[in-house]
Amino acid sequence: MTTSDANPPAWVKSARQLERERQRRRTGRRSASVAAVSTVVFLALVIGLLVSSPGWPRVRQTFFSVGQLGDAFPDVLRGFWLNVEIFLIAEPLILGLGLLVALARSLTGPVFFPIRALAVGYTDVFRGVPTILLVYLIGFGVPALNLRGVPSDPAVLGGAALVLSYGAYVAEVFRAGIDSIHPSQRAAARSLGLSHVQSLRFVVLPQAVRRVVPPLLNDFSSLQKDTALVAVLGPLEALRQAQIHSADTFNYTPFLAAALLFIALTVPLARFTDHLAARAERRRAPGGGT
Amino acid sequence: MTTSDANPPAWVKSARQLERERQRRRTGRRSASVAAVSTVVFLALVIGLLVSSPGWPRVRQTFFSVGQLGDAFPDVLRGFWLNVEIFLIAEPLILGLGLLVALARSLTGPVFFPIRALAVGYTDVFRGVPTILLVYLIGFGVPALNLRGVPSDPAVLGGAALVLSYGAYVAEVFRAGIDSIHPSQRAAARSLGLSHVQSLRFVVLPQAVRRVVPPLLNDFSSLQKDTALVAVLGPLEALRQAQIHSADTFNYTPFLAAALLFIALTVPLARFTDHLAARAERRRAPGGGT
Amino acid sequence: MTARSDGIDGATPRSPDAALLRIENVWKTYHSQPVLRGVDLDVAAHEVVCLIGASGSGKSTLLRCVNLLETVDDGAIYLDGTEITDVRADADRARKRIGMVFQSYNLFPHMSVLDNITLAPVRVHKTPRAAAVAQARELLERFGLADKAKEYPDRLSGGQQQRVAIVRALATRPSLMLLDEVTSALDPELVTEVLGIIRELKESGMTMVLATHEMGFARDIADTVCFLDNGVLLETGPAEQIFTEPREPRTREFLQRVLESGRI
Amino acid sequence: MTARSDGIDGATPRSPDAALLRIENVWKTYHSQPVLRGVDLDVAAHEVVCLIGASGSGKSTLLRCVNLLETVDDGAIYLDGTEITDVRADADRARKRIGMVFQSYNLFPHMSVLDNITLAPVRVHKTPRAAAVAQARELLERFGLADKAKEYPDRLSGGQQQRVAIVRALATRPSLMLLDEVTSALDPELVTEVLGIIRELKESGMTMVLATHEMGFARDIADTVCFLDNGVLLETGPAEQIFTEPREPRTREFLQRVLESGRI
Amino acid sequence: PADSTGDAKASTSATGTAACAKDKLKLTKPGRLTVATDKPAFEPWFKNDDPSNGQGFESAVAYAVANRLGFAKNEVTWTTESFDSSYAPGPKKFDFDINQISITPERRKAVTFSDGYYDVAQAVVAADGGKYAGVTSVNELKNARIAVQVGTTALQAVRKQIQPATQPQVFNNQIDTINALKNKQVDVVVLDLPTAFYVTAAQVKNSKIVGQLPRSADGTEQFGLLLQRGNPLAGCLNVAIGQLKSSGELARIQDQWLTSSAGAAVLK
Ligand SMILES: Nc1ncnc2c1ncn2[C@@H]1O[C@H](COP(=O)(O)OP(=O)(O)OP(=O)(O)O)[C@@H](O)[C@H]1O
Ligand SMILES: Nc1ncnc2c1ncn2[C@@H]1O[C@H](COP(=O)(O)OP(=O)(O)OP(=O)(O)O)[C@@H](O)[C@H]1O
Ligand SMILES: [Mg+2]
Ligand SMILES: [Mg+2]
Repeated sequence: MTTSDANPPAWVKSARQLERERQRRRTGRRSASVAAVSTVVFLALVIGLLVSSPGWPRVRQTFFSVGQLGDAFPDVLRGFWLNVEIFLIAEPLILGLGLLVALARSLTGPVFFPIRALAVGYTDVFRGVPTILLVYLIGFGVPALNLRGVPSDPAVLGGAALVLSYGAYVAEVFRAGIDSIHPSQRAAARSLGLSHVQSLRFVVLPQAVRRVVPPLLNDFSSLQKDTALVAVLGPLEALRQAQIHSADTFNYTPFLAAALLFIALTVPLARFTDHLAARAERRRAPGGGT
Repeated sequence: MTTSDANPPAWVKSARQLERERQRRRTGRRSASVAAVSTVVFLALVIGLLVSSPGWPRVRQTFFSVGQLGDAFPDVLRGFWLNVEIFLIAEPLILGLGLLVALARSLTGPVFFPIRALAVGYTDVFRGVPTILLVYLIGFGVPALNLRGVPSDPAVLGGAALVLSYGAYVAEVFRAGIDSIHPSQRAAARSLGLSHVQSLRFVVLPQAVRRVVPPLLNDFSSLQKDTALVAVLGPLEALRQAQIHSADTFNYTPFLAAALLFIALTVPLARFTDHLAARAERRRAPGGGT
Repeated sequence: MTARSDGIDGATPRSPDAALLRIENVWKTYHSQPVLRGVDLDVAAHEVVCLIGASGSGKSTLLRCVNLLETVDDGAIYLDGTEITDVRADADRARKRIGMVFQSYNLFPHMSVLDNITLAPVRVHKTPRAAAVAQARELLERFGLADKAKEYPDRLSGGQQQRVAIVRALATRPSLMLLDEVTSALDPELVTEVLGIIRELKESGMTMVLATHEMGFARDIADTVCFLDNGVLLETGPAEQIFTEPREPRTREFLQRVLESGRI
Repeated sequence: MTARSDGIDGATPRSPDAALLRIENVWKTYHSQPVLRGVDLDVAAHEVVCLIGASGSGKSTLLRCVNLLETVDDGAIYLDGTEITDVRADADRARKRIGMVFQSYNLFPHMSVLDNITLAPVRVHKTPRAAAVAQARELLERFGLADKAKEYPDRLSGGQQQRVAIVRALATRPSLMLLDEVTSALDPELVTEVLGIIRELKESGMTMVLATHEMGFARDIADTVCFLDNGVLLETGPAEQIFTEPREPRTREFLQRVLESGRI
Repeated sequence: PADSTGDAKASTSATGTAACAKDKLKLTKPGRLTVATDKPAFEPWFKNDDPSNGQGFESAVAYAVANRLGFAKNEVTWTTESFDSSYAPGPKKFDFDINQISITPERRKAVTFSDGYYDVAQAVVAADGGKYAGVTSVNELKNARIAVQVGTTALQAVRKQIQPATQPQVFNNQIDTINALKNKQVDVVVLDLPTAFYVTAAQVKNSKIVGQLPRSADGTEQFGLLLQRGNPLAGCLNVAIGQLKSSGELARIQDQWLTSSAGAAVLK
């Protein structure tokens, strides 16, 4: 600004504004109470209906038994570390693979047709094939091939199947993000002399990734739960431990223990991405550029 | 344009341009062949390695037996209709629920806090809970409640569990789309006199939905495959049929039949959305607004 | 309340000779940084007001406040005697009567030019589609865009986009138009045309508030010119007076620099 | 080949007195609709060329072709004697030496103003970050934006955004600057300032091609003015000649209308 | 011939407990006995994945029990019930489920079991000529990679009696368990003895039963019929099973469909 701040009038809130704010607070409080009360009533109704139903004691006993939860928890937790481990190793690989495939798909020009076709074929097939089949195919098929030097640890093979399957999903998410960046952004980057790769890296991808964080998180939490699929290859992860306890006792509560653990992982992640989104939002306040 | 088209020079392609196009075609052809050849070689290598491995005959027999495929196919196909049915009924419900929750989450102002909290709680919990537990809880728990007027068909209950689970995922996808629309678009809509709901309906959502088509399609194809989870409640859908055949014959090929059916559903969907995306892209050619 | 609001209750309709738009002591802050500082302004029906001032002085913000896209932090805005900043007022009803054109066009990229224009008439004003289309085509014709009706905004040049934005706002037949630097992206030939159209609109009784950097344009079209300086409405007066004998030294200084830039 | 390309091979460096930028018979079509029709233009080093013409006449498209953001459909463009439209030429190397400012700013919304400006110096020209930041701050200071270095683009007013875009292009120290209606969103005070900066740039030896609707500005800054009409470069000449005694009737007509709009 | 004896015994029992008269029973479908099992149904418990053919041990037991209760073969309906859903709370769509389900005290809290109709022993299967083919004691299995199927009591038997150094691997179903053995992803498989005989004879070439696990301290493991919790039908089923046992008919069925366990030595 070049204007000098000579004699700026001081702001003393007018009586009107004070009255307005009072009124806003009042109606705000009123609507907030209405909303809160109706929400609470709604929840109470649902819960009441549930609890008062004739079968509730049996259902509570079968799905929400505190004793069973306590009994199963240590085993389920032990299994859960395997899920976390597979997740932590698979996720970076998935992100890398997904990004590569997304970039391959967004290559233009007839020259890249075969690579594009490969990428398209990959996403099509691997999103279509049930993950469980992939786990079987890799978990039982690869050891059966009798190849030397190929790992045979079921957790590793199961993890590889997950990477292949989720790579296809994540690739599509990234592609959506990349496509949603207006071409003028890339034009601006290229005009500054940035190469194709640099434009992607510094201009397109940072914006694209931010836009797709919620769907990515979707795939994260799906993956977290699908780490349970490696159980078909034998390892004792959380859901399998729950299943064993459930079969032993004919009670489904152990699954609840697994669910609580999975939720305990998803919620902080969700809050973290909300925080990121809110920060990005603050940067583009509506006042300026419009 | 107000300019008259007086005396427009006619365009005869110059010798330079013709030479340039020849050269472009030539290098284009060359690079295209290089790319094609390397892709083919890569694929051939992978396949060759596979086929020449000592265990290949056994793997082929176990996973890719033509005879088994033929035997299992009719049953798997019969089961597949159930998957398609559940999918077709669940998907619209999921889209509706997801949209509602996404809109609830994007409400601003302290008044809406309880609704927002409810929506946040829903997405957090239902993305965290393993879908299989939800299927158990609803498929076994709801009939056990002995409530009158509540359906007890396992396909319906399983479908309801899928709706609740995927509703949370789709809500997050929609939210990403809504958040990615610049606030100035909403400002423009409001300034024309459109109400909040109208702005959403005519301006924000159409753009948001287009942006999230690929991640939505991800959730579609996940859902397609997770319709298999209702099998734990008893109905004989495709994967279950495959499993039965597989157990009969100690051969995994029947799963391949299921996979082929799922792929047959996913690929046309994927091509269709690609087509939509390409059309949207053509509308925002880089030339104009930049 | 400011001294100006002498006994007038916002909810009661006022005498017809009163201002169509009355801005009273409007304050607006962003992150406790004041951007508008107690702006007072009356715009009579059929009047054309130009807001001039340096970049960042708050012109766009003032227009956004009038259109209720921002909540004012103090003060009041009346449209036709009704306080539209009232807590209980229906913002959509007020906006229906106000047309706005944005500095950055804000066209809807997923709709053709024609759909952009007919959206509000059809959805908000319930005009039959055929009538809305006919009117839109007529307006497009007048702005030299007849052949672009089926195009999508991203394919148009900057000037073409801004013209579509103007047409879109006009199509709702507002009784007050807010125009934020509408001519900045137009080529000079079209400025003449738009000027003609705005004059035409004015003659047809349209009330307008324009933010502009085009002094020649302002001098030509405005009944009243307001000079905004760092959020303060420093000087208001007839166009001729402001441009020839400004009272405030800041205004003189500003116009001096503008003169040097060759835009007056 | 046009008659002009007499024996000059694009790949051979030419004598130093030749044009820094040479545009030869450039054609560009969109969907078989010609937008540029055989444009020929020479820009000498240290020369400032203004493109004028109606909206949609192809000014932006020509600038985009020079910066290789569009592939020409015929003809050639030489920078410093090297054909940059050659099939084998490295587009990035050419662009490194050309700065461009867009009509719609195209700032990177995820980066602060400072990061927008230092991106290319640091990543493309390998300037040490500290030096790049110092230079950026200096430029921001000169453009009255010193306090906005840490802001994000969406929070700036339109004029502020455009100034940042100019600074960003300048920061790569290009030998040719392409400016697409850079002053359209600036307030008159800043136009003077930018004008000053452009004159300064010119004196420091910068070659510039500007598309503009500001005739006063064009007359003041340009060595050569080109009138584009519907994709045809209808008339080229010294600014004074074009504005006072244009040869073509279309040019005269255009300027007549501009005169009426009060922008000259 | 079995029919005549069956009828005679049934009539005596009916006089003993009048509540078990065919028309007094509260059934899922009146007048019919609804029996559930999983699909696919494996040999030697069923044959050709068709429970209604009366072939295979459990199919034959089900028909024998039905017969004792006075149901003719065509009055028995078979329905599919997966193991996971057999113990879901709420009303059941079968009268009893016969699916190699072991009776345990914990499970009794959720469902009602009939008396046991088969004494189960767990057997260890290994690759013929492999490292564990000649094992004679449980101790030698401590370092083996062991596979079991989920939901079976084999897992507890392994944990209690072998106490292996590494966690046993738990597979979804029999086919995955067997494939893991074939692929050499595990060294031995633990499963119930009848299945083990079938696996080694028909399913995995070059495999053999190494031996049976010794009976655990807390009593013999038995398969029972599974009923809705509190279903009074259990009493009548117990009467019928008691009669089958005392008449020697159950032993005859067992001899007909299951290989004698004498062929597998008990591990020390
Ligand atoms: N949402 C926002 N958050 C923070 N600051 C804002 C926001 N919107 C506007 N501002 C600041 O408010 C001031 C006034 O902005 P405004 O857009 O009203 O100026 P203007 O007079 O229209 O300028 P121009 O002529 O450049 O368009 C500027 O300094 C701007 O940076
Ligand atoms: N990608 C595109 N697809 C189709 N038409 C295009 C495209 N880009 C530009 N055009 C058309 O080409 C013509 C020239 O556009 P250009 O942007 O070069 O005009 P301009 O002279 O810069 O106009 P203005 O002064 O309004 O910026 C216009 O009619 C425009 O609609
Ligand atoms: Mg502004
Ligand atoms: Mg342009």
